[in-house]
Order: sequence, then structure tokens, then C-alpha cells
Amino acid sequence: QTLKDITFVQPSPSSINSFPIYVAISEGFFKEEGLNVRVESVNGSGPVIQALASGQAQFGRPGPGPVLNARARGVDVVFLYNMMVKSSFGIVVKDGDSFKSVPDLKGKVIGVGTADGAEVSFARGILSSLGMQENRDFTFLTVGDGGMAAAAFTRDDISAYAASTADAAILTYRGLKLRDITPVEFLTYFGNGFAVMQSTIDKDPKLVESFGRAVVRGQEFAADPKNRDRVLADLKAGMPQENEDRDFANALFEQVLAKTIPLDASKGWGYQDPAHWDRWHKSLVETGSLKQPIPDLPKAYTNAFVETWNK
Amino acid sequence: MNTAAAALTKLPSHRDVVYELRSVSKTFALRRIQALDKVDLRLERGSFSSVIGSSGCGKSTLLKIMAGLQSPSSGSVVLAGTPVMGTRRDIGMMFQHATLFPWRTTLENIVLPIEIRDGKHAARAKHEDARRLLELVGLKGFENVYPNELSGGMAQRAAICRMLITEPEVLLLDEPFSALDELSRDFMNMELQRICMAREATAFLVTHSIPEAVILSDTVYVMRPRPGRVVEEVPIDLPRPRTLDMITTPRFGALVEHIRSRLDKEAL
Amino acid sequence: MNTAAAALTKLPSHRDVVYELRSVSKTFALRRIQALDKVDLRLERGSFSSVIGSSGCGKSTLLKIMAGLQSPSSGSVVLAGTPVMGTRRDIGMMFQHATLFPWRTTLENIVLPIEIRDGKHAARAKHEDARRLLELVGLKGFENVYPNELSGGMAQRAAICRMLITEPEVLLLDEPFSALDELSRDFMNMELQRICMAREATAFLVTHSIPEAVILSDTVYVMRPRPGRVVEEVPIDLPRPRTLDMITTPRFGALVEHIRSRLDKEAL
Amino acid sequence: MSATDLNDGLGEGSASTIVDTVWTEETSWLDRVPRAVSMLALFLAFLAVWQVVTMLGIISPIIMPTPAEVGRDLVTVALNLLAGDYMLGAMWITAKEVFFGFAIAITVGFSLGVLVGETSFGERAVMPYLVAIDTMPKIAFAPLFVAWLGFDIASKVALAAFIATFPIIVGTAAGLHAADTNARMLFKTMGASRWQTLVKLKLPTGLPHFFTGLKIGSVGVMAGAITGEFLGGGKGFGELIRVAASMLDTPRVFSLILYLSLIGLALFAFVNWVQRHFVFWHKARVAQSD
Amino acid sequence: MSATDLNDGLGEGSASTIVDTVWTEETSWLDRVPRAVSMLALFLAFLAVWQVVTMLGIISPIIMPTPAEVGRDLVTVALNLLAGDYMLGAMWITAKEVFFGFAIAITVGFSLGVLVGETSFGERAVMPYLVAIDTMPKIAFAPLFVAWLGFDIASKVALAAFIATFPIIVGTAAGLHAADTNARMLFKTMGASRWQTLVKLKLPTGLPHFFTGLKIGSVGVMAGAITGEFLGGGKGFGELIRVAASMLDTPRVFSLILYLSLIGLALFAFVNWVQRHFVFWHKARVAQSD
Ligand SMILES: Nc1ncnc2c1ncn2[C@@H]1O[C@H](COP(=O)(O)OP(=O)(O)OP(=O)(O)O)[C@@H](O)[C@H]1O
Ligand SMILES: Nc1ncnc2c1ncn2[C@@H]1O[C@H](COP(=O)(O)OP(=O)(O)OP(=O)(O)O)[C@@H](O)[C@H]1O
Ligand SMILES: [Mg+2]
Ligand SMILES: [Mg+2]
Repeated sequence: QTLKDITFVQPSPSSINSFPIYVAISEGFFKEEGLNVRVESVNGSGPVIQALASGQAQFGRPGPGPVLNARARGVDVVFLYNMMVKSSFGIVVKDGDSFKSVPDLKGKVIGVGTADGAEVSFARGILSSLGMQENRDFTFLTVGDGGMAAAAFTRDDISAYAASTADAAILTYRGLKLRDITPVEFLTYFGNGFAVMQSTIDKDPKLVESFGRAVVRGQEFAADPKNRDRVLADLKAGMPQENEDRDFANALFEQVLAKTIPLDASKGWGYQDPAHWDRWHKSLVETGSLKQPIPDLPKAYTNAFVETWNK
Repeated sequence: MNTAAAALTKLPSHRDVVYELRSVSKTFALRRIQALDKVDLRLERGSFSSVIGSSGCGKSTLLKIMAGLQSPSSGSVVLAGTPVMGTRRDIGMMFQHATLFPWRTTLENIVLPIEIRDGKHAARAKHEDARRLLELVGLKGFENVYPNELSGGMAQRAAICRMLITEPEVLLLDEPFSALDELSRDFMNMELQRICMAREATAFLVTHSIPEAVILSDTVYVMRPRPGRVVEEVPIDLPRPRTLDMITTPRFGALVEHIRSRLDKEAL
Repeated sequence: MNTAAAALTKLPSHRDVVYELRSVSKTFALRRIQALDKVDLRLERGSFSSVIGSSGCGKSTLLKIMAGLQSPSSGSVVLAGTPVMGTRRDIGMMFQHATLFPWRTTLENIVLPIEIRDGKHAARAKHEDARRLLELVGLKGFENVYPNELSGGMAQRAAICRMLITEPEVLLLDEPFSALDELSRDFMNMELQRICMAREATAFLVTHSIPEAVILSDTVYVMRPRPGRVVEEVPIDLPRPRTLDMITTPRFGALVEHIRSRLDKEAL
Repeated sequence: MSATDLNDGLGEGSASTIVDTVWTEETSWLDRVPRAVSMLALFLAFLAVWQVVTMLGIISPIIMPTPAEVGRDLVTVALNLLAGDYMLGAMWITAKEVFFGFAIAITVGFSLGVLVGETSFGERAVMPYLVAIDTMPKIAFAPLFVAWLGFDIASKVALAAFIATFPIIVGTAAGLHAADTNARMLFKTMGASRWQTLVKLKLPTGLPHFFTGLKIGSVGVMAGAITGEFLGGGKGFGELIRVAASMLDTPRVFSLILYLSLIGLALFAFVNWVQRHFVFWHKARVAQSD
Repeated sequence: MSATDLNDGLGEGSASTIVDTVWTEETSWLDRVPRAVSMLALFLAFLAVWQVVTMLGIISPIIMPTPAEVGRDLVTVALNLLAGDYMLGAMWITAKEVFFGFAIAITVGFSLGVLVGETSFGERAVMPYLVAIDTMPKIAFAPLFVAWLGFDIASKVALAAFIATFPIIVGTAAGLHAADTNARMLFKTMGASRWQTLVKLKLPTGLPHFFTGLKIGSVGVMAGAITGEFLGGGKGFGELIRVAASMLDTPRVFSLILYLSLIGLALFAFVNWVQRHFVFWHKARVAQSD
């Protein structure tokens, strides 16, 4: 039996952030579905969607914001699988600082990773829901990721940083102790998940089925603490350098894994709550990330496959 | 080469005019320097002419105009019946400065015109001829030397070989022997005469040596500067082929003296 | 300039040896060309010497070694009591090739040595002198012209001016007048004599013209090629100051003939 | 004879025909097309290809917009710029970064180029480090720049200068080797000091090489400034492009880039102009003052 | 007299002292230091500054690691490379990208350089477009490259070639202007066609300029390949650096970059070596074959 070659594209070069894929590859779940998956990393969600649109990749892991942006521009990309079900973003401050909650940031500069990434929409959403307005009550400074954020904090150019939880974890692990002050109610602002072009769904629904099935198996396998060693080995096989330091990899993995466990497991892995989508959508429109509401929001995501995958 | 035979073959075409310049003037625009003022010339096929005149009087400019490298400001240049509108293949020109190419050996520099005209293969076939020419000018053994290892006079001799290799019908020579010692110069003069006669080539020579002009030429043009113009055409009635001992004849002396006197009249 | 006075001031230092070369040999490594073989020279202060020899016999190489631009393979060069280990400021050298700089006008090219020695201010002060020199060599009106607009001989004359402007004590000249017409050449020769006598400068001239060598020199060195060596030192016993009419004297003719015969003996 | 006849036939009028025999480079038929026409033709050809590619629908509009979309957006941006709105401010910031970056690159590149070209210490000991440094991905050093210089334009200027310096070093160093032996020997005999030989001989001779480096650098400095802004904290044109890109607003990305390239063109043209005026003898040599 | 005495005193032995009077460039004291020593000295100085900076604690180790950390990591990477592990594979991929990118850049850059340098059509109509294109931030085009060429090395090769082409164009074009009037006139009188003048005169004369472009391009091609890997897909060294950077594993970032710069150095040295062999007369002129 010959395997079908497909490409999965992720927005950053990390096996841990896309762990279900890597685990499914190494554990042979894809192979059992007749798939040979190749992973490529690009630089952000925008390029992920561009890669999908150009047909260079079949599946990707963009954030929900960019997906809606792309749809607003007529690209029929569909959010397929909610992986980071709990918000994978947060607003963090330096551990030693006195900020207790978001309103304390009034008049401060908040660093963001990219100019208009998902974490920016997220942070904007939080701040505006608390009645704070950009450039009046706070300002954003695009600082980039990792080292740039560290530089910004050490120079005191920023008081807080809107980041993905993984990024914050890495900074903490590397010695820059950070504290998360994100209000809990924003956990429903889910993060990146798997997406596909509508044309792929139309043409080859079987492919979508088998892809998701393998992902769910990878997710379940990884979620089981018994398998931790195997999982870490799988991740290392996929991206050796990231997982050279086992403790580091494990710590990071736990952070990410926690975000993928849904509050309500009954709906199955990958399920997307329309209410959460509405919230995202509303927030994106309010904060100007979307110029106008999307008329066909429900078409931006699909739960049609969730049942099959979770069988 | 049988010189008598050469002289014979020369006769029939004697009246044929190869070059005709008609009131050629040249003014360099930038500083309005008038380099040439109404120069008229008629060179017959197989004839040897020289131009003599003080430094800066426009000799090189005249040669470049004849070669089609520069345009006259006014006047016309006709070569073999057609106006000169650019460079032509039947002309061999030697510049005042040798200009050998440092990435080619002496031999390769010499066969360059052949390579350009007929390709690499023809050039290789001419290597033997080039060697002979090199030996003729006393550069045997320097075939594979790069030009930066040649002395000033050696470079000049190599440039002469480069011009001769194509056996051009018209030779325009700008002070070709200025860096040579007397002995080599005399020898080269005689060789040049021999070659021109044998090939029935038309030669036009710029020189600063009056004896050289007289011994080689059928006509010597005397130029005066500012503006550069031809003040006299001196026909040289010495018999051909010329030999070096003619230098001691009274007629030769008289001609040299006459030309010198024509030049002397100007202040430096 | 009072020539009698010049001759007087010259006497006391007459025995003073300025240059001393002792069995200077030079072999170019790459092809083992022996350019110079055991050359011995002694130039006295205020003397004028010429070297004459066929093209490629090593004259330029000798000059470069004397100027400290190249090292001899063996032998020693001593100038004014100290071995030559590099170039020296008291030497003025003129190369076979004029080499003017295209980004400087003629005048700026001429005062360049002054600018280098004493700075821009001093150079400006010498503009008058430079103009005078330019007028002397017949280049009046070309002060502000860029070198690409000069003819071959004009460039050479500008290079002469450039060498003279510093009033060097020792002049090394490599065929300085090769691109000049006879008349200018004679004139320049006399000027060169006048300048050297007036300044009590020591001159060493490479030339291909035997009469030029004889009329100017106290001693003529005759060189032969392969390997380049001095085969004869010919003392010239004509009285100073020399004049152009001496050319017609029998003594002059005899000297020229002698030197020519020394050169003739070699095959080309 | 025939030559004479022909010549008589030409008469006085012949002068005008023969005036053209001046020596010039041969020109191909391409060269005889007026500049404006040829540029326009190229432009239209380019537009046509672009239009066809997008019309075929093989390329998604979020990757490559149509010429019409970009055209519309060019107008929007132009209006914004003319109104002195935020885009003008952003352009001004980028222009400042480019200007200072180029100034620094010229200074540093020239100095290092002289070190490398003049001393064998520079050529053999310093140059390897310079090459190594320039090979390194500058992006990796961005945090260092920011840590030292902050998020203001200083860090972008540094990155821009960093990228533009290397071409200038190489050009300057190559130029210092261009003087020929004759000229060097002449300077030697004039007793020129090393410094004088450098300033009065080698630098003028090497100017064409220096300008080659400068031209390449002028383009590099633009790329450097934009890269710097991409990395973080900028308020310039690069940031606008980045925001547009992250919103997948490709027409905007393209039109911003087009405006940006105008700055680059202006800088390059300026360098070219300076070269023509500085190296006048080089031009004169080629074009025969006639 | 005194000169004679002195000379006698020197006698035969003097030859050896005088052998040094060969004309060479003046050397400063810096040049007399052996290369190894000077490189090492520079290196140690650099290390010392680095050490001091990190020891002062003004810079977070996330931004700048200590020399010791980097040293340790250099060993780890070396072991990985020697063991033929994943890093060797990554390096091999990057090397391939660089190689093909450079080959394409040379071909395209040379051709366009000839177009620009030879024809006024090229210089005045094409060059502005080339400048404009080169000014544009390549990063913005990365999605286009990926869309057309996929995630494989083709898209990185394209980006690398893109960046390296411009210096080669400028160098080649500048070189074609380097031949002087005398030589051009000579070719004219030989009846050389435009093509022959180009091949046999202008190109050889312009080689030093061409190599200036090539050297700058050789460094650009490295930067291009790495940038390409940073932007999307690829399994090369750039990807490793990016992973390390995203994990804030700064010592690893630094040590990977150092290994990377070795490839760049090798490429540059190779170009240099080729230049020495191709432009032998230029060198000979300068160093006086003696
Ligand atoms: N750089 C060099 N490398 C190798 N050989 C050289 C070099 N320079 C000169 N030669 C050789 O040394 C010999 C003498 O050269 P030199 O230039 O001194 O001759 P010259 O007497 O000045 O001749 P001319 O009158 O033609 O200028 C020649 O055979 C020449 O080939
Ligand atoms: N490219 C140029 N631009 C301007 N003036 C020029 C140019 N070339 C020559 N001239 C001027 O034209 C005049 C004649 O120059 P040309 O080179 O013809 O003299 P020439 O007779 O060959 O002198 P020489 O014997 O010194 O070589 C000179 O006054 C010179 O300054
Ligand atoms: Mg002339
Ligand atoms: Mg010589």
C-alpha cells in the first residue's frame, strides 16, 4: 500500500507546539491512515494560510484571527480542529513588579510579539473589555519574540508582554521570571488549531477524516502521563534540537498540553464551540483587527468531522 | 623579396588614389582648440607618405580622423572611393602608445587582430608568422612573456608586429619607432619599406625624425601648429628601393635641410 | 644665467662622487632574464652622463635601481655616501611613460611633487613657477586642461615640468624627449643643460639619440644587451657650455661615429 | 578618379554626413529607443505578465494581488501620503533610518576598507572577521542591537548600517589595488608618504570601485532599515508593511513596497549622480569629449 | 671618497643588505606581525571584551551568552557534526542552497550586468527596475517564493540568488566601463565587433570590478539562504538557528552562527583565490614579480 504524501505547515519551528502531529507521525498513526506527513515551519499564521492557499500544504495550524482575516479577503480557509482549546495567550509581567491585574497597566507600554498576531487581538480584546483604549490608557510596542522581549523587559521598555504561554514559559525557564495576570474569563479565547482549505474538504473528505483521526490519536496518546517518555522521544525524533534538554522539553510540553485539554471533554477532541467563535469574532471587530463583521462566520469553522475522529 | 618585381607590379596602379582628404578641419569642442585647419591630402595606392610637425600640431588627430576613429568637424575623408564613416578592416593602425593587453602573452597580443578577424583557429595558424615577425624585430624568446616584463621599446616593437600580422593594405603609423635605438630604427625603417613595397601597401607615417621621413617617403607633409595645417608637400625624388647609404648623398641632405628650414621658421 | 659663473661654482665640488654603483647585477626571477650584469658607475656632482644602448638592454632597469625603486640582485648602490635602500627625496626621476593623473589639470599635475613635499599651500605658491615652466616647454595656455586633452608630446613635456619643479639635485631621465620633434628636442636639450649647470645638478639620461647624448654629456656609457652591461665609458671632451653649432664640429662627429661603431658591432 | 568624383558629389554638404564618424560605442537597435519609451514598454510588459498570472487564477489573491487592486491601493497610499497622514510620518522615519544608516556605513565602510586595502594586517587578519560577521544572519543579532540601542530608530539605523557597510569595505579595498605600477613608482620617487600615496593616488584611482561598493550599499541600507523595522518596535514603513502582511492585506503590502522602492531609487540615483561628478575623467575617457 | 670607503666597508656582504631595496609598498608595524599572531590577538581582544561585557551583568544571558557557554556549545555542535548527526544534514542542505544560489546569481547577475553595462537601454531602462526590485524587502516576497517553488530548497535558492545577484550586476556593469580609450580605439581599428570588444577587451579589463561584485555577492548569498530558511520551511542551518532562538538557547544560536560563518568564509576565500588566479596580471603589477 502506497502512502499519500501530505504537508502540514506550522507557524513556528516547534514540535512541542504541534505535538499531536509529531506524536502521530512517530507512533505511526498517520501511516495507519495511509498518510505520509511532512512538517514545514513558516513564520507566523499569515504565511501558514498563504501556504494553504497556494496548495503547497494541505493542513496548517494558524490562529483563529488570521483565519477570519483571510476569509474576509475571500480565501475559503476553514478552521477544522480546535487544538489550543484554552487560551494559549496571556498577559505577563515581570515577577518582581507590582502589577496584580490588567487595570494596573494603565498608562503603561505593553509589548507584543508581532504587529498584528493573534496575541495582539487577544490582548486588545481583554483591555477593551475592561474599558481601556489603545493610545489613551496604554500603548502597544511590537518587540518581537524571545530575545527581543527579554531585551525589552531588561531595558524597561515594556511593563507587560502579551505572549503565547509557551513563549512566556521559555522566558521563565531561561531565567526571566514572569507572572501571568490574564483574567480567567478569557480562557475561551482559544488559540491555534488545525485548518484546511474548503476545497480540500470538498475534494477529499476522506483525507480530512484520516488526518483528524490520527491527530486525535496523537493527542490522546500524548495526554496520557504513562506515555511521557515515549512522547518526549517522539518529539525529539521530529525536532532533535528543541528536545535535547529533557527537563526543558518536558516543562514546556506540560504547559502546552494543559492548554489542549478541554473543560468539557464530552464534545470530543477538536470540538469548536460556536459561542467561543462569536466571542472571538466580536472582539476582532471591536478592536479593529477585522474591518467589518464576517457575514458567514459559521462557515469559518466546521465540527462536521469531530464525531468521526473521536470514534 | 625581389624588389625589381615589386616595383614592376606597383606601376599599373600608380595613379589610383586611395585616400582623399578635403579641407578636413577639427575643433575640439570643450576648449575650442582647433587641431586641424583645412587639411587636404591625396595618397596614391602603394605610396609612402610622412607627416612631420611640431608636437601638438594635430598629427595624431589627423591619423585618427583618417582611421575613422574621430569625425572631422568639417570636410570629407574618402578611402578607396567610399567616405570614411567609421573604422575599416583594411586599415592597420599603430598608436603612439603601445597598449598591449596584460592578460595575453606577447605572442597572443600579436595574433589578436587575426583572432578578431578570423577566429581563434586562424590565429593559431598564424603563430608561426607571428614568431617570424617577433624574430624580425629582435624579440625572439619573448613569445610567452607577459607585457609587464617587456621594456618600453620591446612593447613598441610588439605593437608593430601586431599591426603587420594582418597584412593591411593601408598602414597608419603614429611614431612607431620613437622608443627604439638608432640601429634598430634604421633596420625597422628598411623592413617597413620592404614590406610596404612587397605588399603594395599604402603607408602614412607620423614621425619626428626628418631623415626617417625622407628615407621612407614619396611625399613628406610638413605641418604647422595652431591651427594644425599642412604648409608644404615635399615630394621626395630619391629612387626606390631606398637604402641607408642614400643618407649620405647630397640630395638627401638637401631634402632634409629644406624640410628642417620649413619647420624652423616657426618659433617653438 | 651667467654661464661663466656657473662653471666657476662648479669647480670646487668637482671630485665629489654623488653616485657609486659597484658591480650591480639584476636578474628577473620569473624567467631568469639577466637585465644587468656587473654594472659599475661613478657619477660626480654636477656631471651629466648618458647611457645609450639598444632597446631592452637594461637602461630603464638601471635607472630604477639607481632611484631605489628596484633592488639589484647583487652589488651596491651608494648615493651621496649612503647606500640606496629605497627612494630618496633628492632625486627627480622621469619615466619612459609620462603618467599624468587624469583628475588633475596640467598645472595641478606639475605642482604635485611640491604638494607632496611641502603641502597644498606651498604648491599654490609654486603656481607661478609652474606657469613659467609650462611656457618654457611651449605649453602656455594648457594650464587648466586635463591630460586626456594633451597630445603625446605635450604630456611628455608636462612630465618634464613636473620633474623640474622641485629643483632636484639628481635627475634621472628615461628617454624624456622621445615624443618631441627635432626642434623642440634641441631646444629642450639646451634648456636642460642650462638648468643642470645653474643648479649644479647631477644628471643621468637614457636616450636613443647619440647626438643628444654627446651634446649633453660629460660621459656617455655604452651598453650592450643580454646580459645588459656597460661596454665603454666615452668621456666627452667638448667644452662647456655646449651649443647647438658644436654639432657640426669634427670632434662632435668623431665622437658620434665612435659611439655608433661601438653599438654597431652587435647584431640586432 | 572615382574617389574624387564621389567626393565632388558630396561637396560641402558631405561635412554634415561625415560629422557622424566620431568614434562612439556601437549602439544596438535597443539603444536607439528613447528611454521613456523603453521604460514604459518594459513596464507594460511587466504589467501584462502580472495581469495574466493573476487572471489565470493559479495564484491566490492573498499571495499576489491583481495589478488593478494594487493600483487602487497605490492611490489610497498616495492620498494618505499627500494628506501628511500617518504614512508620511512612517516614510519620514524610514528615510531618516536610511539616511543615518548610509552615513554610518559610508564612514565605517570607508575606514575599514582603507584598513583592509592598505595594510596586509587588515587584509589578512581583519578581513576574515569582517567576512565572518557579514555572513552571520543579522536577524540573530537583533536582540543585541535592541538591548543596546533600544526600540527607537537607533537599532534600525545600526542594522541598516551593518548591512550596507560590507559592500563599501570590499569596494574601497578593491579600489586601493587599482593604481598601476607606473603611477605608484612615480609617487615613490616624489617621496610621497604612505598617507599621501593613499590620498592623492590610490583613492582617486579607486573611486570607480568605491562607487561600485556605494551603489550596492545604497540598496543594502534600504533592505537593512526595513529588516530592522520588521524585527521590532519600529514606526516606519517596514512596520506598515508588516501590519499589512499580518492582516493578509497583500495589495497594501505591494503598494507600500512600491513606494519604498522609490526611496531606494532616489538614493541610488543620487549615488550615481555623485559618481558622475566626482569621477568626471572616467566619463570623459569613455565618451570622448567631442 | 667617503662613498667609496663606505662601499668598501660593505664589500661583498653589502649585496645582501641591498637586496631589500626592492620597491614594495611601505609596511606599517602592523603588517610585520605574522598573520596568525595578529588574528589570534584580535580574537583574544574580542573574547576579552565579550567576557567583560557579560561579566558586568549588564546584559541578560538570554541576549548574550558568555564566551564559556558558547565555547561549550561549540564542542557539542562539533561533536554532532562529526558524528554525522542531524546538524551535518542541516549544514549540507544550507551548503547546497548556497551553492546553487550562487551559481544562479553569477549567471543571472553576469548576464544582466552585461546588459546594463553594454547597452544604454540596460543602463537607463532596465537598471531602475533592478534597483527598485532590489530595494524591496525580500521578506515580503517569501510567500510568493514558497507558493511558486514550494518548501524545498528551491525557494531558498531563489531568495539567496535574488540577494546575491544585484552586487554582481553592479560589479559587472562597472567593470565594462573600465577599459580606456586607447584600448577601445585599438579594438575599433582591428574591426572588432561589439561582441568581440566585450569578450576580449571589456570583460578582461573589468575582471577586478566583477570580482568585487562577486565577493559581496558571496556573502549576500549566505545571508539570503539563511533568511530564506528563517521565513519558511527548510531543514537547513537557518532552521536550527531559528529553533534555538525560539527556545532562547542563545549559546546554541551563537555557536551555530559561528559554524555558519565558516561556510561564508570558505566561499569568500574561494572567490578570492579564483580572482588571484584569473587576474594574475593585476597582482603581478602590484607585487612586482621579483
Ligand atoms: N618586471 C620585469 N620582469 C621581468 N623582466 C623584466 C621586467 N622589466 C624588464 N624586464 C626585462 O629586462 C630587460 C631590460 O629591460 P629594460 O626596461 O631595462 O630595458 P631598456 O633598456 O629600458 O629598453 P628600452 O629602451 O626598450 O626601454 C628586458 O629584457 C626586459 O624584458
Ligand atoms: N581629446 C581631446 N580633447 C581636446 N583636445 C584635444 C584632444 N586630443 C587632442 N587635443 C588637442 O589637439 C591638438 C593636437 O593633438 P594631437 O594629439 O593631434 O597632436 P600631435 O601632433 O599628435 O602631437 P604629438 O607629436 O605631441 O603627439 C593638441 O593641441 C591637443 O591639445
Ligand atoms: Mg601624437
Ligand atoms: Mg626603457
